[in-house]
Amino acid sequence: MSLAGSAEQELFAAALHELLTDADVTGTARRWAGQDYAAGLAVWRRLAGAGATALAVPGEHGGLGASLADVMIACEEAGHHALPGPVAESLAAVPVLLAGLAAEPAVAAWLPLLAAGDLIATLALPPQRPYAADAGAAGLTLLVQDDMAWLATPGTSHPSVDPARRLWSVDGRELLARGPAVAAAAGRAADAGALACAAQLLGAGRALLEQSVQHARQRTQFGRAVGSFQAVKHRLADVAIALEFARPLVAEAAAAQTEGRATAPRDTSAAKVAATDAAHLAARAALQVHGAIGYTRELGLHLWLTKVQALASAWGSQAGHRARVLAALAADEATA
Amino acid sequence: MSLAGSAEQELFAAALHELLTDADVTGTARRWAGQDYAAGLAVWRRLAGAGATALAVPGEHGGLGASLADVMIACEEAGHHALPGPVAESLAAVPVLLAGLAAEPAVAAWLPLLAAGDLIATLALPPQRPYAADAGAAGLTLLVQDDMAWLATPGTSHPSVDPARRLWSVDGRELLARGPAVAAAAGRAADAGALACAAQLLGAGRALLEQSVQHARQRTQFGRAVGSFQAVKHRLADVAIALEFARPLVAEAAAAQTEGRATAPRDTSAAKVAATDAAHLAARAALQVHGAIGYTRELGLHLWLTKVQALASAWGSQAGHRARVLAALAADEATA
Amino acid sequence: PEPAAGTFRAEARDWLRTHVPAGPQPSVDTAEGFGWHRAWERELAAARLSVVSWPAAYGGRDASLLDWLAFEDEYYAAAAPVRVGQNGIFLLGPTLLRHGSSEQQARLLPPMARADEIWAQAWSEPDAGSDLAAIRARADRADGGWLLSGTKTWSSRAAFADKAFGLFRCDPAADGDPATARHRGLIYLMFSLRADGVTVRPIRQLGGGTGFAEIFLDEVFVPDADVIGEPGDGWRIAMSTAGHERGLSLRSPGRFTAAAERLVGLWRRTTGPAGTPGPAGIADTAGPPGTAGLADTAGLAWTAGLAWTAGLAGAIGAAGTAAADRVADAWIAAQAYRLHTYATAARLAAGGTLGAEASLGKVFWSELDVALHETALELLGPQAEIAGLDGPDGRWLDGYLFALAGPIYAGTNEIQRTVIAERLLGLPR
Amino acid sequence: PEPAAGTFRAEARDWLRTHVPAGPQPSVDTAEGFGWHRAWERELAAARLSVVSWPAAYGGRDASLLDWLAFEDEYYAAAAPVRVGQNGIFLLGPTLLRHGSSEQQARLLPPMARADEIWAQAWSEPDAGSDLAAIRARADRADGGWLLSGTKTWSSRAAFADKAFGLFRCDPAADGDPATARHRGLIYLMFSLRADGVTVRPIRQLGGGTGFAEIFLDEVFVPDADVIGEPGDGWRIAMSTAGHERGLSLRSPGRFTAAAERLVGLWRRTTGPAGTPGPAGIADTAGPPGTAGLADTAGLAWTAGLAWTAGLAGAIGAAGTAAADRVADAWIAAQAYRLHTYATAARLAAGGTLGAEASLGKVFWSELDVALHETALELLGPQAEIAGLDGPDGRWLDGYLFALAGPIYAGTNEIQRTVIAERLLGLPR
Repeated sequence: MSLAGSAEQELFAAALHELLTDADVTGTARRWAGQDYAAGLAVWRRLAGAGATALAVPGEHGGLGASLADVMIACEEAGHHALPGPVAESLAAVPVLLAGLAAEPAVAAWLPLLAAGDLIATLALPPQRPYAADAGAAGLTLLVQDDMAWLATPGTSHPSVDPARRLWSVDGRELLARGPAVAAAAGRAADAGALACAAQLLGAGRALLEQSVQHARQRTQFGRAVGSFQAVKHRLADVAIALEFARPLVAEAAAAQTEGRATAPRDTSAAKVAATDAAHLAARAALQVHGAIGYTRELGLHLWLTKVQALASAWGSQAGHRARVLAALAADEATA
Repeated sequence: MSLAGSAEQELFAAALHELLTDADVTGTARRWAGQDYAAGLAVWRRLAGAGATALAVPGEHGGLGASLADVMIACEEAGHHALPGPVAESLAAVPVLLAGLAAEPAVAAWLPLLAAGDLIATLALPPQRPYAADAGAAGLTLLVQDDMAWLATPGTSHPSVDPARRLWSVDGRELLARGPAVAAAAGRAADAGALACAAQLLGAGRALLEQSVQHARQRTQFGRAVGSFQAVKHRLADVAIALEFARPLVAEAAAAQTEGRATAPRDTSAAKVAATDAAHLAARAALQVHGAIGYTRELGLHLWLTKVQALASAWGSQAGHRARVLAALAADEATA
Repeated sequence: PEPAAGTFRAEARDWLRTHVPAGPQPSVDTAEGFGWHRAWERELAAARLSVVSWPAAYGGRDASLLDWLAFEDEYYAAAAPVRVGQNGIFLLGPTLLRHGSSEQQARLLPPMARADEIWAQAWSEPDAGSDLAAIRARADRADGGWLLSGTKTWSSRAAFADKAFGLFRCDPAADGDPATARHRGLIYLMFSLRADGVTVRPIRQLGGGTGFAEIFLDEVFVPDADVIGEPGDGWRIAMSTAGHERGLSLRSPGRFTAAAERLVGLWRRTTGPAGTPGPAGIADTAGPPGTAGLADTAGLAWTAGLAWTAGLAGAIGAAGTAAADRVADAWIAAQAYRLHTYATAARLAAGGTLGAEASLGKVFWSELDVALHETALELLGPQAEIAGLDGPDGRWLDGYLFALAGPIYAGTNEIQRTVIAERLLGLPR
Repeated sequence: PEPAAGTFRAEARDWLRTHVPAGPQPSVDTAEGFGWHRAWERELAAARLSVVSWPAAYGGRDASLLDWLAFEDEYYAAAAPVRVGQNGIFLLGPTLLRHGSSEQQARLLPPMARADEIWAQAWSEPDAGSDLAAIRARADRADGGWLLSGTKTWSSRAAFADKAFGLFRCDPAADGDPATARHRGLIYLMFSLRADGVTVRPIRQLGGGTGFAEIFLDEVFVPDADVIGEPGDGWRIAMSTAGHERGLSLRSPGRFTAAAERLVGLWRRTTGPAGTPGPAGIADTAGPPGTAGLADTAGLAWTAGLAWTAGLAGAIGAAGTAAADRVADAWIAAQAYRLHTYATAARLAAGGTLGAEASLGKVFWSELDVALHETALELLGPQAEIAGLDGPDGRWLDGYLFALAGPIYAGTNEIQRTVIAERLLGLPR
């Protein structure tokens, strides 16, 4: 299945939005931060009920075999609601990796569980991605290094700037597969993860813009609505522009990955750079529009602010992704 | 002589400002653009009368032997008034070069003429600086290549984006000096020229800010003074900030050059980068505040706008100067 | 989402490859250059490529939006000449197709398509600035038509164009709600720039050309046949032109993607893929040196290093290194604009409309255009300031000066940001 | 223009080298961490380094502005602990020295210098935001003193501090010109945070710490001895504190220059001088791999390349290349701020004053601080998001979160820009 067009995609996004609006994601995130995962996992199960966890799983393995564009819609809504958990990993990178290794029966067996939402998975891809996000909450932790894929055990963990997120170092326990197919699948998984991260950043940026607009309409200062000041208007307009023009880059990279185009790595990095910059702009604007209260954990705004900061460097730094775009352009130029 | 302190420097700047305000620099620039140099050279002679052309010439050769900080004050006022002519060359780079080659009697003979304003000079320093600015108006054109200094003849010329400026390719005619002293003097001359350029950019940026403020106070739009709009205020405030913090970098680089510190090249490049960025910001703001009329030659504003554009790449591009700062920092780090 | 119609794209590309003049293209702001460009428009028209999105009856090809975008892509990629007829083709043409009478369409569109008549716009006025509704030039009722009086300015192409179109105040007494009164009582008119009572004063632009002019009108007679729509309805008609998707609102990405590709090439020449310096230095020559030859041949070699001081020479990075992220960001932004435009075109083709969202695009492309050219000039070194330099690097300066107008015209970016904040985000006025 | 007094600079450097604790420094936002920092302040005080610019009589050294800047340079360069007593030392102390009675000075300054009493500020209120003059908390006249009621917020350090100082409305009826009335009728008061009627509610910040608190005051008695200056004169006194050159207005450049040096080091590790990639890859290991050891040792290796796709591996540039100009610009800006501050200090030492120019510096350092840390985090790779990471790279995230408050507090940058435009440039209100 693939959602037929933008109208269907919009309906799907709206359904996820409604689902997550009804769930108390803010409270859930607070409990997740205390490593109490039950409420969060319940939200994940509801997302699974809407199909979100099955999108990237192939049809022959119990999934929906959707395009990555559809996967990105789910990731964007997850970011829009600051959903805790290994979103980029479990919704995108792991299914893409496992689909490439499904010749191994043990591996294939996990795919339907992922699709159904009975299994939440995470992974580490050293050297670029040495930590498995939220391995403490995941039922399956993987490790791919060089051309080897391992079932892994979480080791020590580090707190992220995002309170509802921990980074785990992992130890390989059982070799699952080895060979060029592993390296190829890992490359696709890394691009899927980076793009899912970009989609979450878009969603988080949108949430920050919405909350800033809301605040600016209600709050008064010097006797006027904060949102009537030209500086506030223009700053929020710049956020809207940045988000608007990052979105088509995410869509293009999703198409490039789905179709296996040679430009997929370049397009993925371009999308990650633009989405990160847009989300950062939204975060800076949100802080400035909210003033001191935005710098606290009083409003819940910090869930989005810190998630943007975490995802900005997750799945590749800005400098690294810019370097990858340049390398691809330089290579094009050299062969042109 | 060196101006004793900032109070004396301010008086000198004010005197030059008054002198150039009285001269019709705008009309002069128009004639200079048509390669009619008489009026412009008359302004230069008045500057010489105030001592501006003698500052960088050593005392024993009929000059004032002032610090480069004093030279930069003259260059800044030249930029402030968009004075046509080879300012960075004749006021800074050539005297510094010739002072280093004054063991040659033929060379030493030019120094008092430069100081008195009887000679306006320009030079080319290939490969970085292949053109001699305004050689058509200069009485002395020099060329330094590798370790050789030549008396040169202007060849073909190219129009600059600044209508009151032409770039000349030059041909070496007579070898003046050769050896390591030439290369060393050329290095100092190049830094003096780049810094003089930075000082002109500061002055031009200041003029653009002043004209923008003036316009914003007088012009009304949508029934209000343009300058009462918050977007205009904040934009011009950013220009004021950028100019304010570029200035101490110019002063520091001048001190580093005067004292022959090892950091002089790095500090010079830092000053050129910051002054260029500040002047560019001023130019963009001026265009935006003035609207369409700023994009024309109706007001004279174009003299500053195009001079900023010309000087931005003269004496080294932004990318080149940033690279030089980084190279110096990397070298420090390596030896630290 | 590339346009499907590969055939038309391929035809356009082939035709442009064989027809775009190889040498330098003269400025459109001199009488000779204007004539040169008019001849080029006629060549385009002869190939039925001058107004591809118009109906076939008037010289077009009924091209879809996506095909029009494909044509624009190819046009910029081929470095084809600036469109001297664009005011007519992209602004007046669509207005006539939507609001003109069939008599007007039949009489005016074919000569416009053939560049037999080149049009200037006459919107702005000296004291109106960005506030278009503050128009004061008058159209007074006369026998069988109107008498125009007043001053129009920032009229691009007017110095050499044949005709002009714009808004005039036909009912100064229109009143009622003062907030909207200024928008009423306007009339949309076309007039000859050679009519009695018209004086055109060229305005020199920043770069020295005369792309703008001021138009003085002293009781210039315009017959009723040259009124578009109803008198008093001019504002509404003009706004529908300003928002026309093939005009300024949906600006084709061709200029930006072509410039981004050139920027990458320039950057590549100033830095290797892993930061290796580009070609540097000049071959030793015997005898007195000269720099004349260098100016036109060695070009970028000079930007690679600035090793004036011997001690630093070994450690100096390539200039391109210090602009690498700007190059990446410019390319990414051009790509984003291209993809966004195609997505918008697809949405419009499916029956969608374009409202205040157009403001998002206006700010984005105009800032992108400046950043692209600024980055190139920062890399270019001592040639960056030379006006009218031959060769591909010579186009950056002109392109930059052109780009600088972007944030000002067609509604300043400040106005656009306010529109975005108030109309899209719902912030209070 | 370096400070002349090399002796004091050298003494401070030597002392700091031998005394700054080597290990991780605990957060100032826990009870234990606060105590740790109080102990550090006492160590500084014992060496007479806690309040170097104060008079010797109160524990200082009568240090000149330039010497104070030198001390700050060395303090940041040594990565010494955050100053838990800074509200008192830099804000209240100078106010007391200028406006306090000699009794107040003798009673309050020595324990402040020794960190026996640590002070919090109590300026902002929940509904006042950036509009400081909108203060509503009251001081009502009582026998021999005042009764405070109301709420103060964004009170940094209040969670664990001993005392607080701030403005209260003592004459609600003060009227006259409404534009200035709000500034009249205010009183500058000091009170104990342990007094009856005081409730302190810690506020969690973005990074999780409780650097702020809300202070609820319910008829808290303050004796007349703890009023600074005259009742009703609080605004003028507070403004003179806010503008005090050793407080916020002339912010020492030490933090920024030290961070810029660290940024250059970080960049250097991710790119060679000519763009050669830094160390990359991980040594092959036999047996099942694990990533635990990597997290703390290999660090930056992961940022060097992103060669997920085999075809591109050879061509990939170092990550540092794509941030080179940001690194250069951050270093240049830190340098500019340092030089500007020293020039201003020299001017003040010569009898100059600092007015609205302080706004230029506020915007500049706060934007610089964000840009510096942002650039570092963009280079840092997967460790960038880890909170409380050990080692020098671990300080970037905390530093970034701290920097984010810069554009907001002490007058938002929007307010500062308006001040610059209206008061320095003369644009109309």
